[in-house]
Amino acid sequence: DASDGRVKIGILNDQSGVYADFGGKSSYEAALMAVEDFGGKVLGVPVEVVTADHQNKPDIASNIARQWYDTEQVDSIMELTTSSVALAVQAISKEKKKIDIVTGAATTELTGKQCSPYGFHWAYDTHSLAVGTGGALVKQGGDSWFFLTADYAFGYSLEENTANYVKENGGSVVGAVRHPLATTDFSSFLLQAQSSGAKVIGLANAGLDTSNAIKQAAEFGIVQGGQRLAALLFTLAEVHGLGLEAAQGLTLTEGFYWNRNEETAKFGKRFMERTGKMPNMTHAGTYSAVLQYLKAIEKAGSDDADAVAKELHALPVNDVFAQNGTVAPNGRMIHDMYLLEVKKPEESKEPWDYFKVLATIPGKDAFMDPAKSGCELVKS
Amino acid sequence: MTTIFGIPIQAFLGQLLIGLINGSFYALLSLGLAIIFGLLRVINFAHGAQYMLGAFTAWLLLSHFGIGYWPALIVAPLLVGLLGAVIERTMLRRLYSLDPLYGLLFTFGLALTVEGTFRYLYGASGQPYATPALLAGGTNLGFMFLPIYRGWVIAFSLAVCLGTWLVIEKTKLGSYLRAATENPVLVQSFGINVPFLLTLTYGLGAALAALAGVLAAPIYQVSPLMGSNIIIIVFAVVVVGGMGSIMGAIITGYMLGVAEGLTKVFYPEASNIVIFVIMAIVLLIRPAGLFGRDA
Amino acid sequence: MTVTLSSQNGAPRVVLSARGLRRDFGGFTAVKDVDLDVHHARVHALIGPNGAGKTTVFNLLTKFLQPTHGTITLLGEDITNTAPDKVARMGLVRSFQISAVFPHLTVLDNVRVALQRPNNLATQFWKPLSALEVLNAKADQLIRSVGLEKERNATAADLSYGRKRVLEIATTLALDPKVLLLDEPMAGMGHEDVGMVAEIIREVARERAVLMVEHNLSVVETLCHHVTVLQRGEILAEGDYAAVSEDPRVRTAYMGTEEA
Amino acid sequence: MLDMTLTLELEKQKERKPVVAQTIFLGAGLALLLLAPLFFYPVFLMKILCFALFACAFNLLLGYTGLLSFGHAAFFGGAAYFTAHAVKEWGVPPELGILVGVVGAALLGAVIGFFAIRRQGIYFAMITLALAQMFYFFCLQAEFTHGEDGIQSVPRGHLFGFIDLSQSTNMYYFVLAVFVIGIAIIWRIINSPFGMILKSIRENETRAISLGYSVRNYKLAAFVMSAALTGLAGGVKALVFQFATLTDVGWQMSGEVILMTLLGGIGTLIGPLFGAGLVVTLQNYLATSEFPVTIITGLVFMACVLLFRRGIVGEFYNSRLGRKLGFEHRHKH
Amino acid sequence: MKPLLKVSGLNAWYGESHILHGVDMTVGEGEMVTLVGRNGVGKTTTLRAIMGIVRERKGEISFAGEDLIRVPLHRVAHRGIGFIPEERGIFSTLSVYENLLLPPAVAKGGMTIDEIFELFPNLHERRNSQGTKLSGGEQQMLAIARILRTGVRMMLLDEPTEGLAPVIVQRIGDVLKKLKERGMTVLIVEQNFRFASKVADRFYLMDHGRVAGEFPVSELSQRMDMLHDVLGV
Ligand SMILES: Nc1ncnc2c1ncn2[C@@H]1O[C@H](COP(=O)(O)OP(=O)(O)OP(=O)(O)O)[C@@H](O)[C@H]1O
Ligand SMILES: Nc1ncnc2c1ncn2[C@@H]1O[C@H](COP(=O)(O)OP(=O)(O)OP(=O)(O)O)[C@@H](O)[C@H]1O
Ligand SMILES: [Mg+2]
Ligand SMILES: [Mg+2]
Repeated sequence: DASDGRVKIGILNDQSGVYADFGGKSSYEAALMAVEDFGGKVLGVPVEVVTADHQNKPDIASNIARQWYDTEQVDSIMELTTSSVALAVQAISKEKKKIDIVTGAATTELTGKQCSPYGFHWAYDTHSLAVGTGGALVKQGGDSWFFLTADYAFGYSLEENTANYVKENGGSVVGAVRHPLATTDFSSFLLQAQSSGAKVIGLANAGLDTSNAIKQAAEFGIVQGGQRLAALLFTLAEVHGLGLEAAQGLTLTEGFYWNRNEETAKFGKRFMERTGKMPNMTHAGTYSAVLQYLKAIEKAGSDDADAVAKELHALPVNDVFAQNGTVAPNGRMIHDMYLLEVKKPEESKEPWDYFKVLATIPGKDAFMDPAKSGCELVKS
Repeated sequence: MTTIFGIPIQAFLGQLLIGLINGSFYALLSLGLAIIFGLLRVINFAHGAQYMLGAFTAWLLLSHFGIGYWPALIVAPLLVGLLGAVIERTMLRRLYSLDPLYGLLFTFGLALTVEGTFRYLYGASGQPYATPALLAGGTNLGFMFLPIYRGWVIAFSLAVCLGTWLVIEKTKLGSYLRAATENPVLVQSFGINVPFLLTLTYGLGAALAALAGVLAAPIYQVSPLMGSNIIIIVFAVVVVGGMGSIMGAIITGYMLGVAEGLTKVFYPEASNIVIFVIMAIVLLIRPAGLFGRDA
Repeated sequence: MTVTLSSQNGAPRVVLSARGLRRDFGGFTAVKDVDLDVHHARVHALIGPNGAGKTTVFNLLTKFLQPTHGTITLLGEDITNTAPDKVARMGLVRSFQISAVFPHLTVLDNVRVALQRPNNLATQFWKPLSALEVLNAKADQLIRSVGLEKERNATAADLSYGRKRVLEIATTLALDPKVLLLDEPMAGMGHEDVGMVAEIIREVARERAVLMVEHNLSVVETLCHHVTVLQRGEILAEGDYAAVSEDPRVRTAYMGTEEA
Repeated sequence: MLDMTLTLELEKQKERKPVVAQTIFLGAGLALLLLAPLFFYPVFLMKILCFALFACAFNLLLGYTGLLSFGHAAFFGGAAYFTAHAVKEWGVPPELGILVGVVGAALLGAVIGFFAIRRQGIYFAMITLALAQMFYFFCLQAEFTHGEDGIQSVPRGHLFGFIDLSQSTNMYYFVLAVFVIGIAIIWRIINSPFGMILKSIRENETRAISLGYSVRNYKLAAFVMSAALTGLAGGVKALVFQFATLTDVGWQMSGEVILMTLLGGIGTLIGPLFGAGLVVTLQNYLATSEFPVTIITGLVFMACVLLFRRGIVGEFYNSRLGRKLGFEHRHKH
Repeated sequence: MKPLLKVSGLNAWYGESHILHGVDMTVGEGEMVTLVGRNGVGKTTTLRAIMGIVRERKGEISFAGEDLIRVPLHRVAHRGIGFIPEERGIFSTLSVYENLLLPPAVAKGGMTIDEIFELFPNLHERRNSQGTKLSGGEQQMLAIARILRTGVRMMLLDEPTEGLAPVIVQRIGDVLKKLKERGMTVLIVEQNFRFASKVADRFYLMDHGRVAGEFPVSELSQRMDMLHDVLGV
């Protein structure tokens, strides 16, 4: 049974910085919804959710994490936007033997070299984004690529992963240009991409960089000129910020789209009522992570981390976010991803109706083979 | 095909032009920064925030009141300038008698507050702002596809820069302003209303930043962070140009825009730091900056 | 009064000399082909109308400005391309036209700062401040010699203008310079201080070379062995005071028609 | 040249009587720090100590030479990377790892300082900012920093081979010792013949040159010392948190340390300790509150500059009680 | 003679330090009055308080019948008073010419630029250089010249001859005499007696923030002993 008379979940993410839209306060709402949907109690004790803003600073995040674990009886921490934060908190959780479920960070390190028996990676990762957009687009004829890559590790790994899938599927990479982080003007790079004649321009960057690149691509008539833009990490929240006018025709991959079926739409509308916006894969992922965590506790009959981790590895995931999802030994939750295209303004029938689903990427294709992940837990 | 440094001359020309466009923003922003610094001895760290405010005001005007680009080009700088004037009147003014570092620290705090507030209210990912219909589309220059709006940015910013420079350097008002920064009390004893002049100056500087913001709105995402990204580069531009030199700020703005543009072709990884590298070299050779007078 | 003097003989010989000194500011030539010899144990006055280039000559000699042309020799060594702090370390020390003290240090500390370097106590960041107390005796001696003992522990900023000038002279003397350059040392001083400073300069010059700029002609007359008159950057006349003051060109250019 | 509340209280104190009271204060402070882990969360305390040392080292430059560096994050974050890399990749013991951080920061300080000291005042601030920004981009791209992931899971190791630092009490007393040593070094530098020359350079640079001091060398020396001590703080921080990331090299960090110093009292020896304590507590508190941190930080900044420029400790020194205790802080005009 | 400036019971402070303790003086229209006293007795402060640059002051200052205490600093000049500060106040960011043109004319009848350049040929020669690049003496000339243009009725001069070559001192004396013929009123703070005796009608002796004595120029030689005691001349 629950050790201290309650189960406490911490949602730790960026609530005031660059990733505030990506998850932020709304993720806390998502977690609350999951608790309510579960019934508010597990094993007869109340479930509490606390939240904090780590400001994208790993030291603040780890401070909070330690304090939560040590003095506030928090049982698990979720969301964890930004790789540096996620890795730092996962290390602490491992040391303290507590569960962490990452839905907000992309790095495959979490389930690779730095994996933890108590750490789980839920919504997406760089690998699945690469496979989704890279692999699937080639099949649709986008067989020559030019990359606009943010000049740091995240950008490289997105580019590298994607390029591999492009090549594996018979496509080719005709060029790439590395742009510095926080570039405001992409016109030079876009000009190079334009003159390369590639069919697809892959944007291996994130946040404002991606938005600006897309906006300026529209200005220089790139999509009208017949080239396709593929944003490798881009979600509903950012599309909303950019507007359909500039974003139309863009291809991207997400683990969730609210308007995909009736069930997702129902969830989306509920979420919308509480937060004023539709959920993206981070929000839905956090919902799913909380729900699954509670299911695991109930199944284990205890909130002891070892027991819960065992159940989390064993239980299939079936909820609004994932169907028949499974958790690999390295902590990776494997589920389907969706290749999406942004609608033209005239195609959008209602607010937030932004995507056409181009393809569903089966989980086993989307995520890395655990055996190849470099996680020591897999072999044992 | 003719090539220059191994790239086709056409691509080269295109990049040159693009550099000039970016330079327009650098020039406009460093102009305002140089004016405020030159006349108030305040390093206006809030300049980026005021640039962002300009863009946001344009966006708010459009989305809440249906006021379009052209009126916004006047109204937004006016509003931001007014806000600047109020801040100068009520707070900044008290710091003039102190070491200029306090001005820097105060405006730093101001920038944090303003950016934080907008991030809190509107999120960080940015808002769209459409190109005005009149300037939509582009022309094919032969060597590149030039969006008409970008051409407009170059022309308009050049006109604004020159106009401002003329006012400051060649009019009586300008000489009052310059004198007032050195010894406000004495200038006041000559019969000139210095406090009002200083308020006007800060307002003008803020308005110039806001103007750059409105110009930027259709090109970049209107986002609370747009200013903090660019401000540090603009600082470097002003240092290279020679702080306090208004013409220096303008010319260096365009020059470094072009230098950065060309770096993006030859060695894109370095394009973020090329301006800082130039700055280091300039400081070694001419510590006062390219156009600065020795202290 | 007692100022510690280095033990050199008192014979006049050239210690600082400039040949063909020239300085342009843009198109304007502030100093033109000036030859100057400053002698040991002599007080040498540099006078001339405002804007003649006197302060500029000082700046050139002390290397605060780089000459456009010409050479400067200090104690037989060419210092034309030497840095100003190095020049000071070689024994050429100046005062400024606008008083230069360390305003928020006490009088004692002002003098001690000047004494630190010659006594090798400037770079020790591991020693306590009390290490500087060995300098007190010498500092007090200097303070007494300029009549500042009452103000010993006062902050320099609180001193009146004239007292600041006196303090500046004390710090200059602390370096035991071989050549002193004084830019209008009496300007803005009360009448009583003028006499005292003149006395100090006379005393100091027994064993050192002094080059000073001064508009107070009675001081120049009584104190200086040799006068150089500068006009528009060029030497107009040279000689002792009597000779120079008789020169009609000097009278029209500088002194005026009547006894000023 | 600086119109700040920069004063050198300690050298003044010597001639005043209430040394006893001050010794009691000092002793009480130390006792509090020794007992603190009984009442507060150790990691939180260690964080405060690291930042306090950082702020004190920064203050060595600002408060005592009048140079406002807007790039000190480069030394702090840089040292964190160097230490973390040395400890994790080369497997050196923690004390050696910290030394690597200190030396690295000092070298970096020498390079940045070489350029920056050519100018004064705000020019100096801007140049340090720009150069530190260059270093930031370098860290972003360099292989060994692992980009935005940072260097994670840095082992704390065994101090001198036998004190297990993974124990949080051991670690705390180690950090406290480093802090006290760091402060002692700073105190010694300020109150030394060298410190005296620094002061005089701040007061009147031209005069210092004419007295034969090679001002540039002195400034550079002060800059490097400040960088090295900042590196000490950064290196220790990397061990405390067991990672080094980009946050510590960003310019926001440089802004934060200025805030801490300003809040505590520029030119006071222990002011930055209070400033750091306050800022860290505030950040921790606001992390779980409704209100965004940046807004509060910005407002605190503005309020500080407008209303109490002397900072907490400076204001205390200037208060009646402070004056009685002989802490009087002369205010300049 | 009709009084133009009348100061009575003027007190002034710098922060906590009380500098002027009830200064009384009158300057008649067209009169030239010199204020003498030791270093630091408050001469400069008196001028600055009249001008309104020192704001912490009490007492009466009436100029042409109007009380100046309530007039904001930037309006005082427009009443017809020009101030030339001790430290000259030349602007480094302005050229010599711009410095000269800076103070707005407050009334008709000021000197023209040509007249000024005739008076100070140095300034003409250096008119395009940066203000503070002038030599000390040239800066003093510029400071005086600047006010002559504006057409003020009264000038407050703080040690105008400090650091000037004797010829220039003479020339300034001539200028002042010429101005006096035109009806200019002047209040000068001056250390140089020889100069003052040539231009002044009357002397005020200041001590400890008060006026300690007053005498016309004709009595100067008789008073020399007393001055010697007070000033150490
Ligand atoms: N840095 C500079 N740039 C341009 N001109 C200068 C500079 N310094 C001095 N001058 C000019 O050089 C001339 C000589 O100036 P200097 O200060 O040497 O005169 P001075 O003989 O000391 O006069 P004074 O007795 O008035 O102090 C002046 O006309 C001055 O305007
Ligand atoms: N800004 C100031 N703050 C505080 N005290 C000041 C200030 N200016 C002057 N004082 C003090 O006021 C007193 C009078 O100064 P003032 O300048 O009026 O003297 P003065 O008679 O003009 O002397 P001098 O002949 O040296 O110019 C002096 O004791 C001086 O130290
Ligand atoms: Mg001179
Ligand atoms: Mg005076």
